[in-house]
Amino acid sequence: MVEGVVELIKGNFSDVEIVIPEHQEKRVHISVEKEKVKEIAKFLKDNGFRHLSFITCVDWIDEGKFELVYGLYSYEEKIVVLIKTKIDRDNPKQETLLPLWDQAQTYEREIHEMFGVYFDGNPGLTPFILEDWEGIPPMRKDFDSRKYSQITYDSEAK
Amino acid sequence: MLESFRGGKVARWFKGRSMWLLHFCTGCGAIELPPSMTSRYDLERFGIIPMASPRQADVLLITGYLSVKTLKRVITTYEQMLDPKYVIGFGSCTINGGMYWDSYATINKLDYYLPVDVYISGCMPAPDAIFAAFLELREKIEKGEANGYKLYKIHYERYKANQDKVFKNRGIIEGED
Amino acid sequence: MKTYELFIGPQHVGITGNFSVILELEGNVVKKATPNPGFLHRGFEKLMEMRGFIHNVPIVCRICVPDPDPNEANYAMAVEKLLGIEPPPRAKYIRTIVLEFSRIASHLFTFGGHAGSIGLYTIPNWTISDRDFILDLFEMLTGGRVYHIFIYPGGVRRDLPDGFIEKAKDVLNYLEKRLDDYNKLYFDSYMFKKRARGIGIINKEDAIEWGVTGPNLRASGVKADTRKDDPYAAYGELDFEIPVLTGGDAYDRIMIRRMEVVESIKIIRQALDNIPDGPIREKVPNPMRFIVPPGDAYVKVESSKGEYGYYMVSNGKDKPYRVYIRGASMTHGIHILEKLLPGNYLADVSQIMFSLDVCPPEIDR
Amino acid sequence: MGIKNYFSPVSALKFLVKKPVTVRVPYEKKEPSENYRGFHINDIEKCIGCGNCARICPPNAIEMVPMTEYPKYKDMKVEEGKRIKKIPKIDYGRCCFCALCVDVCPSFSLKLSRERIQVETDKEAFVFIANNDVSYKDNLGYVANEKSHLLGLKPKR
Repeated sequence: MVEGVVELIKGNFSDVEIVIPEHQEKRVHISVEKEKVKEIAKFLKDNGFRHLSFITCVDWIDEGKFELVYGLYSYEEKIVVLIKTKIDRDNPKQETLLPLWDQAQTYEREIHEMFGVYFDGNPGLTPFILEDWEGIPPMRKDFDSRKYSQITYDSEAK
Repeated sequence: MLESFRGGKVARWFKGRSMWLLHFCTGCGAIELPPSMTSRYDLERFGIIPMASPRQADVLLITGYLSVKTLKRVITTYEQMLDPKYVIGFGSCTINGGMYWDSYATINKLDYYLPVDVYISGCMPAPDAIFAAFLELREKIEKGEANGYKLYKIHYERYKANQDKVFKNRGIIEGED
Repeated sequence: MKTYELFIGPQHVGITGNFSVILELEGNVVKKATPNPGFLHRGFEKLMEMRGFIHNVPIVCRICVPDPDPNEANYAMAVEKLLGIEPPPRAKYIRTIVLEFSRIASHLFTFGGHAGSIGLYTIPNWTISDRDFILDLFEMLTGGRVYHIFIYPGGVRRDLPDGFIEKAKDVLNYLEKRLDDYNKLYFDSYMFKKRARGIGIINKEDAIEWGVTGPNLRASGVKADTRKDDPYAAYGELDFEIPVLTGGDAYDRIMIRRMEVVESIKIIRQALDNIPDGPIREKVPNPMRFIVPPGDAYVKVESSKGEYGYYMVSNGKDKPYRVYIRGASMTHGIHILEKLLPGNYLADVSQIMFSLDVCPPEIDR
Repeated sequence: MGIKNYFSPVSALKFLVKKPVTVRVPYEKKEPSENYRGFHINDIEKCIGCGNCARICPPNAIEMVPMTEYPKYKDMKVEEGKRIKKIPKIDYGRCCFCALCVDVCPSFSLKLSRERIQVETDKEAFVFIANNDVSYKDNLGYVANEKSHLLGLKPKR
């Protein structure tokens, strides 16, 4: 159960901030330092959390930080653990999870294209969804999609 | 010979009754095509059959929104189709952008890039609206008014300019960096 | 033998939706496959950040077209988790009915697609016109054929119209009888077994390792279903089994979907019989200024394609700060195809894709 | 594989004698459902011009225009200093037929009809002021009721 997972993590990792969100069962949110992500992900993978559900990125533009969120799921415990870490927004670099999970490639490629985060150790950060996009990564908060569409596609707000 | 018989009326009559559809689902409206083509609504009663290759198709359906990546393929597909060819704009996204009017990835007004013969309203037009569109196109063909493909040749520079505006420096807002 | 490149491009009869795979072929054996998505990209996550919470309700169901209701349920549940409210019991039952009907409709669509890709053209005509009876039910309940815009944060938007329960039961009986007709022409047909058996095998270990979810995972022998492991809507109160097969090939992936249609019919009948009375919507903030307390939540739903999850972050304002949509086809359409297609014949490429039920709008969003 | 399932497709011949599923659409009309979400109908007298529908509209399809733009009230005399009431003008090049506008209309004047076919060649014909002088004004489809109204108001009989 959720308590078991919390004990498991607390026992092996010291400076990890664990949050059990209210109104949500079977969810554990943990925040770690940027360097510890791969280590804790490997530890969780060996303890049953073998399904990498997703990797995503949240752009906290006011704090000048990107927050990477890794979703792991265990088929035995039936619990989702979200590993969260904050990386610097101007020079976003993070170690890849490719050696642990192959399909991390898809998620990291998308985050690289949409946010501009560079995953060192991941060879395949090629364009994924957008084609010959020259502007700033579109999912960043400072890219104004409405203004771009008004200029390029001549759309008008009513 | 048939073209000139009775001023081409007879040829146009046959053209209206054998509109072959290109099997290209460009947007989300394409999910209403299988129900219209299979046995529940059966477009084939009007001689409308989905064709795999643009060489044998007459009608290009732009079924809903059109992302820029698809627009590039749609233009090459449209230019591969043989005259006379027609374009039907499906749903609100082809008229004025629909729900994605402020998205950086989808175009707003289809007729900036392709000559459109018939528009259908609906956020995903139902199969009977699709039938009404094909019947309207058939009347236009019979009357000889459906000549969007001629306009494409006449105003090719304008269409090309609009298309290049979308494909060049993607993602850079003029005036900014 | 010289290898050559072949684009199974966005315009292709055997492609589910608008998706392209670049194949490197030697003769007609696939050597290397690189999927190329992005043709249906509308930037949903960017659009949702520019719209209020209630303005997003109609836009979410446009993400995955054959199976739109898991999006609505996910979005509504994510907002409810952040608000800390629970929909009333009657709304939970109505949501279950809508989700299960959407699953049957999507599975019928997949049967049509897969049978079409191996040449049995009668089956698409049958399954897609039978699916239309479900769309008529949706039209009666919600007012819309494909996009229902019906599941609203806090509950549902309308109550069951009178006469809906009887009509729904007729459609279910009709569908059950139709499954026997499909057996004769498709599920038990010699051609289907010869073409689909042993193609695109995913064994149990690889399935978990590569992140396969949903019916494709249960076809490889792993018993995992979000409706049982992390129950939502009214699934906790209904009893149904989770079918599991162990072959892991295209044949088992289609047969597992057939068993799921039978289970879904059973679920809907139970839900229709003992649906409780009562309100259909919890008290929610005013739609014009819908403020959600700050926080983040990950919710997931068992869609007909796999695990469908929403990760929503709110910063206390009236617009979602960030919504990430984890489509089930994110792994099935890109990573699994890269691993599965090499070694197969060109004719089996679209069949494998239909058996995995790859839904390209989920990848591009 | 056995002979039985080799010849099993023959059983499909029984459909030659059964009634076809096809709805012959232009000749047989397919009736939309009772609460179908079709084109808008607005009772301009009852409408109070509050703009709720324009604010809630997700694709930004509704624009509030002065009442005098509608031909029937074009030469309506306006006392000085009194504002002209604004009524919704709907652009079907944007509308997604979600009926959220109907569910937040405080005066219950905006409804959706069951009419869904509009085929045009020029785009401007898709923008029109919702009124109730259209031919399909009695063919009501999605109408807000007490349960579906999002502001929790009750329709006044």
